[in-house]
Amino acid sequence: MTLTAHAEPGARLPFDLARIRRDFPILRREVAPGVPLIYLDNAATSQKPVQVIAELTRFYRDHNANIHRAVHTLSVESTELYEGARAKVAAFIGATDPREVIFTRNTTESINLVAHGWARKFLRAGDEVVVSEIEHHSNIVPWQMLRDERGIVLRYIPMLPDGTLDLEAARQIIGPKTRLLSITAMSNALGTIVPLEVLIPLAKVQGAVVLVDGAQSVPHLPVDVRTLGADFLAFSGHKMLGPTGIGVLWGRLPLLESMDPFLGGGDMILTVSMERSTWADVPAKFEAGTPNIADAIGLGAAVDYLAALGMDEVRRHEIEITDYALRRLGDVPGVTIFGPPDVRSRGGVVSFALEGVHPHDVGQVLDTKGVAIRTGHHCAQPVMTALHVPATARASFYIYNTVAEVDTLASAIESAAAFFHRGGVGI
Amino acid sequence: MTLTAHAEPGARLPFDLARIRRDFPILRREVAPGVPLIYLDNAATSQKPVQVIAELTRFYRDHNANIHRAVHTLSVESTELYEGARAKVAAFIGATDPREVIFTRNTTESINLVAHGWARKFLRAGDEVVVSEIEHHSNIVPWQMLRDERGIVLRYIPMLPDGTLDLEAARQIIGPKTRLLSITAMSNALGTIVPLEVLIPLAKVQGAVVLVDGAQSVPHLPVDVRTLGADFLAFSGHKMLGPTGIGVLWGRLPLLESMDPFLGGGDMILTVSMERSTWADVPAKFEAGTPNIADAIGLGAAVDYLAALGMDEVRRHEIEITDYALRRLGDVPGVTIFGPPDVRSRGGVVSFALEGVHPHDVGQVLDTKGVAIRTGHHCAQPVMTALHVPATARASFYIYNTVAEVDTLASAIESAAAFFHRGGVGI
Amino acid sequence: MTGTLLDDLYRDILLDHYRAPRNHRGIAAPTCSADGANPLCGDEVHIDVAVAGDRIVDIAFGGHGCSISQASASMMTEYVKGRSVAEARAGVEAFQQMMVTAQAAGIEGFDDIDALLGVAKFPARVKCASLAWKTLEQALAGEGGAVTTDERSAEHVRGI
Amino acid sequence: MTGTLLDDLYRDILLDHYRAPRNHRGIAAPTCSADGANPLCGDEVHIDVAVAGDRIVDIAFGGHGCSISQASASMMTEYVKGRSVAEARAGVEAFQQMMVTAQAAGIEGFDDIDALLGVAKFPARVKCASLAWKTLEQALAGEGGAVTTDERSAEHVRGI
Ligand SMILES: Cc1ncc(COP(=O)(O)O)c(C=O)c1O
Ligand SMILES: Cc1ncc(COP(=O)(O)O)c(C=O)c1O
Repeated sequence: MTLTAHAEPGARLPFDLARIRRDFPILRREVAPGVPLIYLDNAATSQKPVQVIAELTRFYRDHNANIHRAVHTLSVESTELYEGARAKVAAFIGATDPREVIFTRNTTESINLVAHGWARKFLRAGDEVVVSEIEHHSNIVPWQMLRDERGIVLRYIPMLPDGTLDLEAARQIIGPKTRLLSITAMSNALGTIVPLEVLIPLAKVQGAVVLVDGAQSVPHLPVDVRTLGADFLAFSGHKMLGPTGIGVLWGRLPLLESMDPFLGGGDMILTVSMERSTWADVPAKFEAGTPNIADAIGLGAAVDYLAALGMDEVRRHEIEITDYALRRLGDVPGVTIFGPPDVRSRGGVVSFALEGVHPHDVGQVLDTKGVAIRTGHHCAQPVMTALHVPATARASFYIYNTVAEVDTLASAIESAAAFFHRGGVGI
Repeated sequence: MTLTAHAEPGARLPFDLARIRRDFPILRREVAPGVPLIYLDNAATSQKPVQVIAELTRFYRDHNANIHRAVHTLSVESTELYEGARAKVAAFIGATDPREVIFTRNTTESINLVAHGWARKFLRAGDEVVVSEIEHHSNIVPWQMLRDERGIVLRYIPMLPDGTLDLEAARQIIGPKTRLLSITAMSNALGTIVPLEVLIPLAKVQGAVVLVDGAQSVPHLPVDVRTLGADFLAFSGHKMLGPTGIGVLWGRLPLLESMDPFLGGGDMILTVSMERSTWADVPAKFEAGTPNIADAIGLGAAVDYLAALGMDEVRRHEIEITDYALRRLGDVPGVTIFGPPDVRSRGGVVSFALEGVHPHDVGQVLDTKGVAIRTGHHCAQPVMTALHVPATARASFYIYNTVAEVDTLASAIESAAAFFHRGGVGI
Repeated sequence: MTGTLLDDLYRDILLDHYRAPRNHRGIAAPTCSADGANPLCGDEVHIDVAVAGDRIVDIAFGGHGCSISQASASMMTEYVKGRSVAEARAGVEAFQQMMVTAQAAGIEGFDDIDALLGVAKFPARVKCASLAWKTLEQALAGEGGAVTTDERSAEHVRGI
Repeated sequence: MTGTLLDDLYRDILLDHYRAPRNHRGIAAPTCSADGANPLCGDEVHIDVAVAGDRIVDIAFGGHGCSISQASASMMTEYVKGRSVAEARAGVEAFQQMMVTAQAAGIEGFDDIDALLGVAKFPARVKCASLAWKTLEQALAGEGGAVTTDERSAEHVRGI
């Protein structure tokens, strides 16, 4: 279809860091005169390549219309682009049927959709939902709300001091009462990669349904639902080069079909009379109202970009840079790094503390050097509680980051230490 | 704040149709060689001016970061832009406190948010929710779902044959059991402007809460929540020059504060422990997960654009063009126009039938002339049932439409009649 | 889209079926029947089939809709009448292929059908043309439930 | 943001209060107290106040947080100690004004406070500086509940 011909599908480009950086206009920005931006807050959200920005512009300038239900040219084009984006996203995660891809706002809405449409329908008081101690709040709060409303039991796989999960404990916790294992593939706070290949079979043996929070894995690791073994996969476009406001819930078709709709309104119905309504088929059943058409199409362009790089190359680059960062930051006096020591057990996330300096103050000093990191609890308060820290400083990497940027990060941390330890002079 | 200085707030521009049209790049498009686009599907979604498209690009090229929780420059800027957009939207509808503006995906989500957060908490079996027969499905289905789940009673104010509501019946239906009046300000299917100044007091006298579906009114009419008398107002950004994927629920602060949260996750919490969580204040309580930051900012730019034109000027232009269209289409043999005959009782929507030609076929022929209209039930099946038609053809106008375009519309309808009545030759 | 394209969609044979639909009536005692609807544009079709042995001895349709859905229903009835159930099923299959590939189905012995070839170029209208055929399939399956041609259904999301 | 700007934020007096906080302890029998938290960065503060008549005879704070929140708490205690409740309330008001206008509060007889003036230029840090003052307000209101400085609270969304 000519409308999506734009990026050559399947064409594989060499991983050329200089070329990649040129695709991201924001990387040419200075945060103050002479201070170039070094963006290391990728676990919060990624930057967007021109290809994605241009796709949004192109849509609004040339094709914009509401989708479905119309015969006019713009509407036909918009529908093709929107459904084409669904097909691209499906292909990206190995889903054979695009109907298994539901567009949501973000990971948070995707998880809530499962909590409302599936769990509220099928779980009873006493049924157990298993999560872990390293989950993002988005994979804790919906289950607490369900617990308070329906009396399900919420159980946590505990974290070990090195930021990995206690697999022995997991074997005890996942049992015959487990109806749902809802687990992150990678911790955004510590970078821990969770051994899903161990945990998912434990749940499957018990006949439980498995939801994987892929907010950090889909952007950074090769993910294929055909081998993952999960029933649902939730992720966010904005963390994988896509626009804000678009997320995905992938689910196995029979499960999606068995679920209740969530939001009611236009587009999710088959018929409406004053007395009763009937539901449209999946995926429309879960996409009530005018969807985020432009950003879905933008996500399609993001997925094209990542697919052209190859997710194994993305991972290779991140291992390289994270490995360097672990060594480089480990050498800075006063720095403690949290999370698994082995770079292969973590994604491109380095969470750390600087002795005697509050993370917030570290972040502030780094900002004056152009280095953007995140400080705080990273929406993972239970992790902070377990580490006995109020907050951490976190640098997180993506395809465009360089080892030179890690050097600047390291020396900026040294400056922060100097500033606060010696009295605020000479920075 | 320099970041939003962009459009001069408060500056009022003369309503210059030629200048306005230049702001909309899509209007220069041809749907086929030599066939320029005539976009008359504005009730479904509006086109976007360069100012809005550029604001999205600017955000992604210069400022993009996740909001809240970070000290780095981009995050501070993004937060200011996002909260600045909230303040703009609040000012646009006359809300004195920006916290009363909740960003959602669209009108549909806004209404569902009230159904989940307010109605599920405060309504009991037997309580009555009053809507009308001319509602969009988005203001019917959520209440049917609530009825089936909770046993509330759903009542409809009937439509009269001219597309207006039966106010006598409304006086009977709105009574002491009415807990919520959820009513559209303007029908998207017929253009009917609902006399809210009559209906809202009827509900208020009974102590009922009032939700206004402003999906069609906020883009096209001056709306001020200080005089509207409603408690909630729902609308969509994409119908008012803004991007897809962003909508608004305005609510009175005490009501919003009394409500349960809807989606659980990051950003809507105050504290999370493994045992329990506490909620953030309004509006964060209702904005779980990473919001649609860019599109909220884009909506801010759309609101700047409309405010600079002046909503009374927008309305004046639409009355002019609708008046012309009613007369012009009324003269085409075989055309029946639905809805109120008086142009002051309707928005810029003209729904019609062409004798002997199915609306779908009308739309198809019009498309070959570049004229984009919508055909179908317009997500208002009860209206179609009441009119005893399976579907209608609908032309709907906005700030950039001209009387010359209405002329083309009229002659295209004549061509369609000729094509189907005389046998498909000579079009 | 030009006038030529439009003529391609609304071929004379199609308009003829629309204006003078074949088998547009009911059957007093059908052996099976089914209803179909296109929720997005309001088209509705009802199909009655009379099967004797493995042969479709009579078929009729009712309902309302756009020219494409009505003409397609008319052609469908004309095509299957007198054929075996297996042939009818093969016809449904061939028709759906034709909508996907925009290539002549080569449904043997029935040339009118080629008038629907132009529809394949109009993604928004494929569901109109398909409605009657899907409903026939359902009727023959003896399920008798309601069929819909949701444009977000499998074919569409495959990006066709 | 340049080194100069940073020096503007982290003035020497501020860092001095951070390193050697005044009144960083508890009070055995406070007449009122309150807890405050900044959920987005994890800062926590606890404030004990001893009031006799209409005068604050003693005040102390605990908790943890960034340099700004700790220094601001220290200054706040130094400022209000010995003053009347009305003066303390006026001080809270003046401080909040200062964060909004980035103009010297002119809190009479307490110059250290001007060291917090630089914070007003850092929207993300205003909530750090405000935490202790808001918590004092709450303690004096005798509500004793938890205070938060959510950055999406009223001041912030007003676009400051
Ligand atoms: C009156 C009315 N209400 C609600 C809606 C639903 O809006 P959205 O699809 O943006 O949620 C519409 C849009 O068609 C409408 O016209
Ligand atoms: C592991 C994980 N889960 C869920 C989320 C929530 O994503 P979003 O805010 O896009 O809904 C995040 C993002 O921070 C995350 O890192």
